[in-house]
Amino acid sequence: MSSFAQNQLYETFELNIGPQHPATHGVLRFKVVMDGEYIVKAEPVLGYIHRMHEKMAEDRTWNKFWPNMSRLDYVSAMAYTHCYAGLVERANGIEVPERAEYIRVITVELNRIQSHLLWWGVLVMDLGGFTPILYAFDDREVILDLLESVTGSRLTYCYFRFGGVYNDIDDDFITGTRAFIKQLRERIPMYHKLVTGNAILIERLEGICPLSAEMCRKYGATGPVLRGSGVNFDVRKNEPYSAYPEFDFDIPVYHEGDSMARYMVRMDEMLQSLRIIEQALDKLPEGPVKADKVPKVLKPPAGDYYYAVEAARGTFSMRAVSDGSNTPYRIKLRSPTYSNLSLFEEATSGMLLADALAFMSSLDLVIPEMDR
Amino acid sequence: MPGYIKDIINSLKSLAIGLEITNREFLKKPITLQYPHEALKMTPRYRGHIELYKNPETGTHSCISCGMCASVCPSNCITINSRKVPGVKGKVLSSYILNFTTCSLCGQCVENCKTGSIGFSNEYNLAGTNKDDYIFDLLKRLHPEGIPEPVVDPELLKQEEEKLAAAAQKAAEKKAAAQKAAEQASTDASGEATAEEKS
Amino acid sequence: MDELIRLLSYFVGIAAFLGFNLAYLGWVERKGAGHIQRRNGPKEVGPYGLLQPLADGLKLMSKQLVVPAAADKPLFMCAPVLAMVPAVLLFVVIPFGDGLVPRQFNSGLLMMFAFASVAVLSILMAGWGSGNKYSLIAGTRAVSQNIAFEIPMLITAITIVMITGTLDLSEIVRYQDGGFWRWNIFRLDKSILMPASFLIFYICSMAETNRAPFDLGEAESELVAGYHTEYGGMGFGLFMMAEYANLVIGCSLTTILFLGGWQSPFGILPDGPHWFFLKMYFLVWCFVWMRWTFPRVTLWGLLNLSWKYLIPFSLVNLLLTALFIKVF
Amino acid sequence: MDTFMDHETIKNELEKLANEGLAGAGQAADAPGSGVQADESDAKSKQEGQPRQNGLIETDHAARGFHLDVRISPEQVVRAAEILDRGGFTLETITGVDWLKENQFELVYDYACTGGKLFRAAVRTRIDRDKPEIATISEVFPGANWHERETWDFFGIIFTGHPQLERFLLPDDCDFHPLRKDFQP
Repeated sequence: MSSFAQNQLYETFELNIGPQHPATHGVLRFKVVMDGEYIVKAEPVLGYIHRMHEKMAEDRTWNKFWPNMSRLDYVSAMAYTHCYAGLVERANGIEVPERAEYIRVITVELNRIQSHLLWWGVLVMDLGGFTPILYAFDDREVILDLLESVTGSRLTYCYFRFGGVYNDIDDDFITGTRAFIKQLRERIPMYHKLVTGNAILIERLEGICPLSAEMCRKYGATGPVLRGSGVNFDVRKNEPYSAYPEFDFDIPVYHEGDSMARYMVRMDEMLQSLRIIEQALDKLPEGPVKADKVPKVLKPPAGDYYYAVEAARGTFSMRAVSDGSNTPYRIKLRSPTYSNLSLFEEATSGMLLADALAFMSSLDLVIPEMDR
Repeated sequence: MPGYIKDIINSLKSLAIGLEITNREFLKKPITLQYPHEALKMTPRYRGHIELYKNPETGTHSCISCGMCASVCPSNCITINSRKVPGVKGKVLSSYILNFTTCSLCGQCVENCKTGSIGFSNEYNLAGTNKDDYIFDLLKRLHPEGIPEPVVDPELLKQEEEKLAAAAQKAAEKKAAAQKAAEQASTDASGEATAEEKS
Repeated sequence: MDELIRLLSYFVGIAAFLGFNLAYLGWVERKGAGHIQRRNGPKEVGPYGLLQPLADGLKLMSKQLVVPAAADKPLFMCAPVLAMVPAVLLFVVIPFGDGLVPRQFNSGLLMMFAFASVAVLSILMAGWGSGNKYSLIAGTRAVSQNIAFEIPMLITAITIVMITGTLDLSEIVRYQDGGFWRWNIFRLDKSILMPASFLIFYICSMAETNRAPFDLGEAESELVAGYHTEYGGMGFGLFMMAEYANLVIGCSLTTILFLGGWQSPFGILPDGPHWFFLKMYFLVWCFVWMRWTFPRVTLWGLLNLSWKYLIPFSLVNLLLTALFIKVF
Repeated sequence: MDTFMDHETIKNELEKLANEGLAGAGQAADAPGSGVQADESDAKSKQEGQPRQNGLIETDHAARGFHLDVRISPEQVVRAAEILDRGGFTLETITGVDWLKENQFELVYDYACTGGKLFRAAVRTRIDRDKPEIATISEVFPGANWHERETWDFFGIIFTGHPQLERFLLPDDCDFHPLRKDFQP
């Protein structure tokens, strides 16, 4: 297949996919050199929604950077705000009450499930099946309603605060979440029957673009992409943060490395997230949801701080450089899909266009997060 | 060959299962709402734009114009104008301008309000054709019929008047002294100007 | 003179039938998709959204026809019309009932296949004429797809011709009278693979009409909108209508060849066009149902399906039928 | 995976590399004898405005978020990357920091070991602000390609030998480097 595509005797042509294209989920562009239906070279072109968050951080106080964090990855914003909360709490040595950590875990995991549901629907839509996304949205809507009842927003949450969360969860939320756990556990087998078992989908995903663990390592791929290639790495387990060490959950790992493996990792992760939420609700401690002694003006000691969380798309980490003043000297946002997409060019050379786009969907891209 | 046949049968089976599921969903009732005709109730914690709360005791807001909300706002969308009214303790809010076009609904203003005089509204279906429609004066929104005059405390007014009178007297004395000094030195004019300004 | 009046009345009848179908199949599809996805579908325009097709039609007609600068203008303008012409022409030979056929041909089946092949030309013209790379890829895809699926379709049709011994569509239906066990799909005495060959023919007609899951020519997530990317207004509208017309034709042909046309399933019940429409619309509904259930296949998957599964099966079926006819 | 070096060996090799840089730069006289220092002294030297000397610091993961802080000379980054590559590390990101007062750019390479036990190492180096050039490590880690392009985009640091040092997140026609501290919008 690939030898045919790389044969220079054949004429090639250039195709611009994006920045406005139904498959790129936003404003991503690919400069593709094609040989008929085969891709010779597909170069991603980024920056169409670049907003320079890192510069924005430098001219505002630590507190004022909150809204930016939820505008990176608007699909699973909660994990990103979690990272920022953790980073600044680490830098300032703020202790977070246990109940607040539990609430954080519950909301982050709900958000992760929501993100995976959206990805699942969108993946199948990219493969031409239009119905599953609406089923996924049916379930996703429940999560958004639950999160809205706590955080007040549906997408760009600004719920976490240094030393805790904005407000406490109530009984309605707890009962609603429990009901949702039951509902989704019944729905996921239906999803598998409708989509995973489908012969056409298997043909579209199985064996498509297998990524080796070594390639993932060289490119710094993380998250479900890495776990689909057989590497058991999840920040929640390997570098436990927040209240995660207190929960019993598994990290789904598949060794095939193809699109199907990435698909299965995410599908299994939803069930694991449900387990985490269930345990967190069972063990939810009483107490305050916010530390009492959080100074109004934060002045972390000079130095470097690093914090990593497992977002829905991989390891999201932040590096803050403080010079001891009340504004960050430098904040670096390391977004997972940026690294995940960087292997696209190498991985898709010699592939069919349709397969390459299926592969791109299996990477689960969110463009604003990549472009920052 | 048996594998070939098995493949076909399995594929057809998986497709039939899919058809069966969509058929089952087809027979169920739609779950969507016809939005303009019917709408969901917003949760009490829903974050719309901010709104001044009416204090039932005083019949008006309890904002003391401390400017905390404006200073914590990441997008600088709050502008507070206040004035001093004789006989009223503290400053009186004359307008509370919210530029909702830049607001990111983070809620830090509400969190940092000491008097609890602002909160989120439940309004979600804002729509307009003009950018200026979203520059709200929250005070006017609170009192669309007209902003009531602040209640003057007569005792405080008396005290203030006395204080003012005393200050005026003091200033006059100072001025006189300064004039005297100026006459004596007849050089520095700027000192006079500042004294005048103070009075 | 009588013949002229007959033809004219049929012409009006077909136009009405076609217009009604093209408008309301769109409505059925949208409503069906809506309910499969647990939505309402069109609802606001008229009761149950029944006036929606009218509103859509008015909108499409009022839109400006934009010809891209890089387009090959004659081809670009011809393509939608050419897509529509064979679709309309083919209704001339379809027997809706006994004697209820606009023009009696003794080689109706042949005409069917001859004109159905023209449709692919219009897609290629649209693809090339648009001057858009996406459209071009879509055009070439559609051609390879149509060629790949015409072969098993033809072989299966030949099987039927061998059984019935005629190319006349009315005669083929008449051959299947007397109950559903006499329909070609259940004629296991002619070949034990008859149900499979019905499936092959049905899948092929689905692929021939470029409908999901075989909509490679307009694969949205890959090729934006495929060959009609550059079309707006009635240019797009004609392609849409041609798709639905082809849908009706494909299902009609399947009904005629395999499901006994206007014949009732039981000898006791009277025959008539209502049986034809019942069967045909059931097949149409299955198209809609499948479209909203399955993801799209790739080009390779599609060609694999044709060359690895459909063609061998239809060939085996052909040989079996020949054997059965000779032996029994 | 099992062919990778363990973390202890990596640490030793990095330490050797960092100390070698000390000798090479002629700073051996005032450098601490062993590379392993306490965390506080690092913060202290920074507060005093003194750039840290080359060397290796084991940091407290709970307080800082990474285990190893290695300061090396600019010409050693490729060798450091090779060592970490042999250790099965992955490149998380490359960060630039503009120290305007000292007229230097700092480059921080964040490495993490994703196979087995987690281990995060930050490799940092400083280059002259007037001559911002450093060798690319995209030969060792192809993933560094995009990170280096981004750093060039934001800071104007030239990565010599980089295959495609073009504007990436910013528009092709812009002529500034926004994350420099003296950048005026």
